[in-house]
Amino acid sequence: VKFGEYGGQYVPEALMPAIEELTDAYERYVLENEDGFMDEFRERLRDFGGRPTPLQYAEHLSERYDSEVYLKREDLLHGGAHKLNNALGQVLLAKYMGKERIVAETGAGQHGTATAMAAAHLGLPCEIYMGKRDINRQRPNVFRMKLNGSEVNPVTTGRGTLKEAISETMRDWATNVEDTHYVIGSVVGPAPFPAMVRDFQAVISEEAREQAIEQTGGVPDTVVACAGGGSNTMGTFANFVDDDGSDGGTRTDLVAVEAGGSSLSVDEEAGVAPNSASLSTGDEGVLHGARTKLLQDRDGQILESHSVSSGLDYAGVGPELAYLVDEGRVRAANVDDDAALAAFHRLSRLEGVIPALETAHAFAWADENRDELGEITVINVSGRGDKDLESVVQETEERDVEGAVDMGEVFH
Amino acid sequence: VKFGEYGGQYVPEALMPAIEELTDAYERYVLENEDGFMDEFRERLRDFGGRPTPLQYAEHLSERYDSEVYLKREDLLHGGAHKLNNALGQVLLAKYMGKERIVAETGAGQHGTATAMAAAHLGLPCEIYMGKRDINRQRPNVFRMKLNGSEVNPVTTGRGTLKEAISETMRDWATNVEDTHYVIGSVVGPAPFPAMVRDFQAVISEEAREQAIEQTGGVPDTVVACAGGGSNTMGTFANFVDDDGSDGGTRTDLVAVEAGGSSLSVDEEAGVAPNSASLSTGDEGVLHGARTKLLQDRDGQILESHSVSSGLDYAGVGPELAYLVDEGRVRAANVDDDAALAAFHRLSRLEGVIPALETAHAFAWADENRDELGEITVINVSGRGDKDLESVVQETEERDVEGAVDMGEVFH
Amino acid sequence: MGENAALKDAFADEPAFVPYLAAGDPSYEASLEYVEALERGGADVIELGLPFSEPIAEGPTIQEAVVRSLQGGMTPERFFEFVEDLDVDVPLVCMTYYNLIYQYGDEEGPRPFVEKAASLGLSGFVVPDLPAEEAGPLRAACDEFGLDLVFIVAPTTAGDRLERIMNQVSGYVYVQARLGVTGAKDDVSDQTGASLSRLREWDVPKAVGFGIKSGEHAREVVAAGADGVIVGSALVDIVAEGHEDDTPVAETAGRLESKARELKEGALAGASDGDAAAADAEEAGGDPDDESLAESEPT
Amino acid sequence: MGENAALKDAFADEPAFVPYLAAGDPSYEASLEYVEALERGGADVIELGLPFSEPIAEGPTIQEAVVRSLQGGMTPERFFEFVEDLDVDVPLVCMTYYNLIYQYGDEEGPRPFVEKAASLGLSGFVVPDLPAEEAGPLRAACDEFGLDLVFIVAPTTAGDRLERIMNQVSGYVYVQARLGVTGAKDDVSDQTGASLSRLREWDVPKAVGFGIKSGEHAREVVAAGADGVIVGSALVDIVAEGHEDDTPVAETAGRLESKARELKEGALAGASDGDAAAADAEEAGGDPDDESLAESEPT
Repeated sequence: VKFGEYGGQYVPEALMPAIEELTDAYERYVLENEDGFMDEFRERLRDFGGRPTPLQYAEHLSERYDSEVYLKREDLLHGGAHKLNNALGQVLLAKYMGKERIVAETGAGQHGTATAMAAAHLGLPCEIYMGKRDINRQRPNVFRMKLNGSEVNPVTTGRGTLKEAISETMRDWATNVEDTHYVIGSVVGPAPFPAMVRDFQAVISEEAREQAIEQTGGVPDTVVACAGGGSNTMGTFANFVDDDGSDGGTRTDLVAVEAGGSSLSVDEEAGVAPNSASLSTGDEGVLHGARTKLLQDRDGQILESHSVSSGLDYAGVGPELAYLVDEGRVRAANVDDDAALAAFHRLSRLEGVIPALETAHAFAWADENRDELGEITVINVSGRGDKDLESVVQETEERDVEGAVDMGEVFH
Repeated sequence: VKFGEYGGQYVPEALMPAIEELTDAYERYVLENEDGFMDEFRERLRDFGGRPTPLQYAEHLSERYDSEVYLKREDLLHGGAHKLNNALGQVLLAKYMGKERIVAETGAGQHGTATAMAAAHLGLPCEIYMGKRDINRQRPNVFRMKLNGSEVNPVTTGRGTLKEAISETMRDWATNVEDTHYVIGSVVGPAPFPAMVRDFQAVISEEAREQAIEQTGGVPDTVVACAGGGSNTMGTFANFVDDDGSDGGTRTDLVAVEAGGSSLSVDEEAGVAPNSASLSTGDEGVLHGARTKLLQDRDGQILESHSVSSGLDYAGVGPELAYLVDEGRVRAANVDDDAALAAFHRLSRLEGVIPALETAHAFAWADENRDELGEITVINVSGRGDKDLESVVQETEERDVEGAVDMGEVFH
Repeated sequence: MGENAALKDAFADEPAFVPYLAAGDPSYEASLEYVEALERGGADVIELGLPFSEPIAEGPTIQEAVVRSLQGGMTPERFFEFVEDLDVDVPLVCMTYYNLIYQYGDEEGPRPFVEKAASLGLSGFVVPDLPAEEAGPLRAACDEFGLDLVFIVAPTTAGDRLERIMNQVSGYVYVQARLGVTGAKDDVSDQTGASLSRLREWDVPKAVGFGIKSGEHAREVVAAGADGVIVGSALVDIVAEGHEDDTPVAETAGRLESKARELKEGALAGASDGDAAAADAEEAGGDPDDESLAESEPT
Repeated sequence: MGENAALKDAFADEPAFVPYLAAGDPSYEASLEYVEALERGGADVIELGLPFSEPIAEGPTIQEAVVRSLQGGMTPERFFEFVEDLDVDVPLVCMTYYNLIYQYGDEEGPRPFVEKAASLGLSGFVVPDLPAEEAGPLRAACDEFGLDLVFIVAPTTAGDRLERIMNQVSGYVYVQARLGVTGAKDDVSDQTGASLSRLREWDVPKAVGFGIKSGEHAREVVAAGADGVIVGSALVDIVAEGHEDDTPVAETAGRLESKARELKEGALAGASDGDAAAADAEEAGGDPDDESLAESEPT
C-alpha cells in the first residue's frame, strides 16, 4: 500500500473497514479479474467510452520540434477527457461490491461529469460534491452532471474549491460508508485508491505503447503528460516505467508537467502558493489520506494552490508520482500560466486539436524544451478544451499571449 | 448527378467549371481511390478523428422499449459530431485538387468547427461564413473556429442564419472559384456534393452495419437518424438502403426524423414555417443548387424554417433523401420541440450520453413509436449536447418538459 | 430554336444599353417610374428583376433591392401586373431564379410562367441559377412561346461548356466581366477582352455586365468589342439612395434617367473608339481582338 | 506501552466529562477563558483542538471553529503557548491532524511535537486521520515521553481492526457513537450500546462522543455503559453564538460553564441509572450489556 515512504491510509477510523473492503475488492476484481470484472470494464470502456483512442501523428508540431510528435487522444474519450477511464472502473467496481450509492468530489467538474456519466450508464444514484465557487465558475459541467441524473451538492466551506470538496466527500463517505462508494478522481487518497486509479488509467499507456511500437517501430524516447493530482500522468506513464533502459533498450524519458501558475514562490502569510507544482516545489506531508508531496506552510497547514487550469489546481499529488520523482524515474517540470495559454492557442491553430488548459501545460513544456525531445515523443492530450473556451478568451484578453488570435472582434 | 427528378446543378455559370472539376476529382479520388486518396482519408479519420466510433448497447432504453437498442456513437468523433467525416474528406480532396483556400458556411457552428479543425489539421487557410445572429447565439463554436485559425465572416443579410450563410458562401466561391474549394456541410447543394458528402458520411453505416452483425448476428430491423440537411441521415442509411428485403433477408426500416418545431402549419403571410420538416411537409423546388423538397410558399419563395435545434433548422433537405422518401425506402417522420427536449433529458439521465438537440429528435421518435421498433434498433447519436446546454436550460425553464431536472436550483 | 426578334434587333444598329432594376423596388408605384425613366435615358432592353428570397448570384446592392421589393409585396402575380402597367416600348427581359419560374401555375415546370410572360409581351429570361445543363425545360417552353433565353458566360466558361451554352442561347449572351457577384467592384476587368474574344465566332449579341458603373466603363467595354452593356448595381444604388434619403420619386427618376444617358453615351463613344482601334489595328496588320482591354483604351 | 496515569485516573471514580474546544476560537484570550470555564463546569479531561486547514473528520460546527481559530493566528507554536498560559488542573489531550504533528520541528516525524507536548504537561493525543495502521511512529514517540494515544473506535470497527486498535490505545478509547462527522445529529445513536458491548473485554476507559448535546444525552450514554462522554459541537455552538452576537467573553464563558455542568451532571445521573439497571438486570438474570440503549433508559 506504499510507494517508498509515500502513500498509506491516513483516514478516520470509520472509513478503514470500507477501505479494507475496497482493498479486497480491488485485489479480487481488478488484479485477479474475478467474475470477469476487467473484461466487462474493458468492454464498457470500448463501447461506452470509445476506446481505443488514437495515437495521432502531429505533422505540424513534428516539423516545429524536429521530433516525431504523437498525440495520445484522450480528448476523444466520452466526456472529453481521460477521467472516464477511472470513473467507469470505480462505479463498476462499486456495483460488483454491491454498493448502492456513489459519491464523488469534483473541482473543475471533469471528474464529476465522468462519474455522473458512469453512474447513469450503470444505473447507480450519484451525488457530487463541488465547491460553491467552482459551481459558479463551471456552469456547463454542473448542467452535465445534473442532466445525467446526479445530485450536485454545493460545498460552502473554505474557499469553496476542490480541496474543500474532497474533505466534504470524505465526510459523506464516513457517514454513509456501508452502502456508499466514494469515487476518488485521481491517483490520490488512501490506499488502495492511488494504485487502483492508476490501474484504471493505465489503459492510456497500454494502448499508447502498443500504438507507438506499431506506428514507429519502438517505444518512444519521450513521454509527456500534465500533472495535477496525477491520474492522466500515471495512466500515461504506467506502462513505460519499466522502459528504463535497464535491458539495454530505450530509456523512455517521462516528464510530468505541473502548473507553475503565476510564480513558484509562496506567500506563507496569506497561505497561498500561486502555483500547483507540488512535485517540483512541495514537501512531504499528509493530506486526504496519503503521505505525499504537498504545498504547505512550515507548520503543515495546506496552502491554497493556483493554476489558470482548474483541473491542475490542487495542493497535493499522487504518492506514486512523488515516489517516481524521488527515484529519478519521472522528471518533474513545470510551466507557467502564460506558457500554457500560448500552448493552448498553438495546438489549436497548428493541429486542429483544442486541448484542455490542463493538457496545454504538457505542450508548453515541449515547446520550451524542444531540445530535450527525443526522436519519438508522445504527448498525452488528456482532455479537450471546450470547457475552457470562456476562460481562455478572458485570460487571453487580459494578457499578451504569444500567437493568440483576437477572439472578440467577430462579435463587435 | 440526379436522384430521380431530384438533385442537379442549379448554380451560377461561373461555378459550373469548378463543379465539373470537382465532379472529376470526386470520381477519380473518391470513387476510384486515385493516389490512395481514400486510404489517406480513412487513416486520418482513424488517427485524427477517432474512428471507428462504437456501436453501444443501450441497456436502459432497451428495457424501456423492449427492443435491443444500439447507439452509433458519432458524438465521440473529434469535434463532437459526425460533421468531421465530411469536412475532413472535402478538405483533403481540396488539397489533392491543389486548392489553396477553403470556405464553408455554418449555421449552429458544427460544420464550421469541423471544417476549421480539418483545415488546421491539413494546413489550409479557411474562412467560414456564419449569420450574425447565429454568431451571437453560438459563441463557443465561434471561439473554436477562430482558435483553429479560421476566419469567421459574419453574414448580415436576411435573418442572419444558415440560409443566408450558404448563399453568401456561394457568392465567395463564385468570386474565388479558381483557387478555392467550398466545403458544403450537408448532402445538399449541386451535384456532386450530395453524393460526395454521402460517401464521406457513409462510414457511419459501413461501421454500424458491420458492428451490428458482429454484435447481434444480423442487420438491424430499424435504423433511426435525425434529418435536417440530411448528412448524418444519409451517412447512417447509406449501407442499409440495399437491406430492403428483396433478397429475402431483413428489410431494415429506415426512419428519418425531422424537426416538427412548434407546429407543422405554415404562416405564408409571415413567410415562416415553424418547423424544419421539409421531407414531411415540403414541396419540390430548387434551392442552393439542387432540386429537392423545400419549405416554400405557393410562389416558390423560401420560408424561414424553425427548430429548437439550430442544426436541423433548414428549409431544404438532401435530394437523395427526398428521392428515397418518394420511393418508399426511407420513412419521413417528425417530432416537435417539446418531444425533442424530453428525449434530450431522457437519454442523458438513462444512459449517461448527453445528445445534441438534433440527435434528440431521433430518440424522441423512438420513444413515441416504440411499438414500431423491431427486435434490433440502431439510433445514430449524431452529436453530443455540450453545445446545447445553455439553450436546453433556457428552453426547459420556459416549458413543462417531461422528466426534466430543475437545472437552476444549484446556483441559487 | 425559337427566337424573339425584338432582343436581337435591339443590338442591331448600335451598342445596346441594358439596364437592370428589381421590379417593385422600393415600391410598386415608384418602381414603375424608375423603369420608365431608364427608357427615357436610352435603354435599348430592360432587365426586370423578379425577386427571389435566396439570390445567390447577387452582391449586397441587389440583395438589398430584393429585400425591399419583397417587403413591398412583390410576387410573381404582381410582377406580371407590373409588366402590364409599365409604359415602355423597349423589350423586357425577366431576370429571376429558377424556383419562381418552376413553381408558377398548377403544373410542375416552367411552361405556365413562360406562357404568361409571353402573353404580356416579355421578350425573354435571364436565370442566374440555371446553367445550360438544367435549362432544357425552360428552353423548350421559350421555344414554344417564342421567347429568348439569355445565358451567362463566365470568365471560367470554356471549351465544351461554352459550346453547350452558345448552342442554347438566344436574344443575347450575358458576358460576365469578372468572377464574383453583381456589383462587386467598380473597375472594369481586363478579363472582358479575353471573354469576348472566345465568343467571337458566335453570331449572337454579346452584352457585358458585372461592375460597369460609369459611362467611361461602358465606353471601355464596348471599345473592347461588346455589343452592349448591362448595368444593374450602379442604378440600384440610385434607387437605394433615394429610398434612404426620402428623395421624391420624380427626382430619383431624373437621376436614373441621367445615369442611363451617361451609360448609353459611354457605350456609343466606345463604339467609335472600337471602330478607330480596329482601323488602327488593321493598318498595323494586327488583330484587335487579341489585344488586352487596357491596350485598346484610347491613348 | 507507555502511559500517562492522569488520563486513566480521570475516569477512575465516576463517569468522566470530556469537553472539546478548538484552541484560539475565536481569539486567543477568549479561548483561554472558555477552556478554563469548562474546568469550572466539571470537566475531567479537556480535548484541546489544534486546528488543521483540512479537518476531514469534522462537521460544519467544528469546521467553522477551525476557520475562526486559524484566522485568529493559531499555529502549533501558539498552541503550545496557549497550553502554557492555560490555568487548569485537569489533564489536556491535544486533538489535531497528523500533518501538523508530522511537520513540527526540524526532523521528519512526530517526535519533536510529542517532546514539546510532554514538556508542557499535555497528557496525550487524539488524531482523527491516523488509524492504527499508520500510528507506529507517533505511538513510539508517545511511549518515549510517557503520553497517551487515544484511538477512535467507529461503529464499523470490528474483528482484527478492533484488536489492532485496542492493543495500541492508551488513556481512553474514543467510542464514536455513530457514523458520520462530529456534531451531525442531536439524538443519541442506538449503535452506542452495541459499540460498548464489543469493547467490554478491554480494560480501558470508554468515552463516547459524536452527537452528545445535552445532559439527557450524557445520561443515556453513561447509562448504556460508557465511562465518560466527549462533547464538542454543543460547546463550540456556544462559542460561535457568542462570537456572532458579540456577547461579552465572560457571559459566554458562563454559558459554557453551565452547559458543562449540565453535561457532567447528566453523566453522573447516567451512572446511577446504569447501576440501577444493572441491579434490575441482575435480578432478572439478564445481561445488561446486551440490551439496547433504548431499553436501558429509565422508564
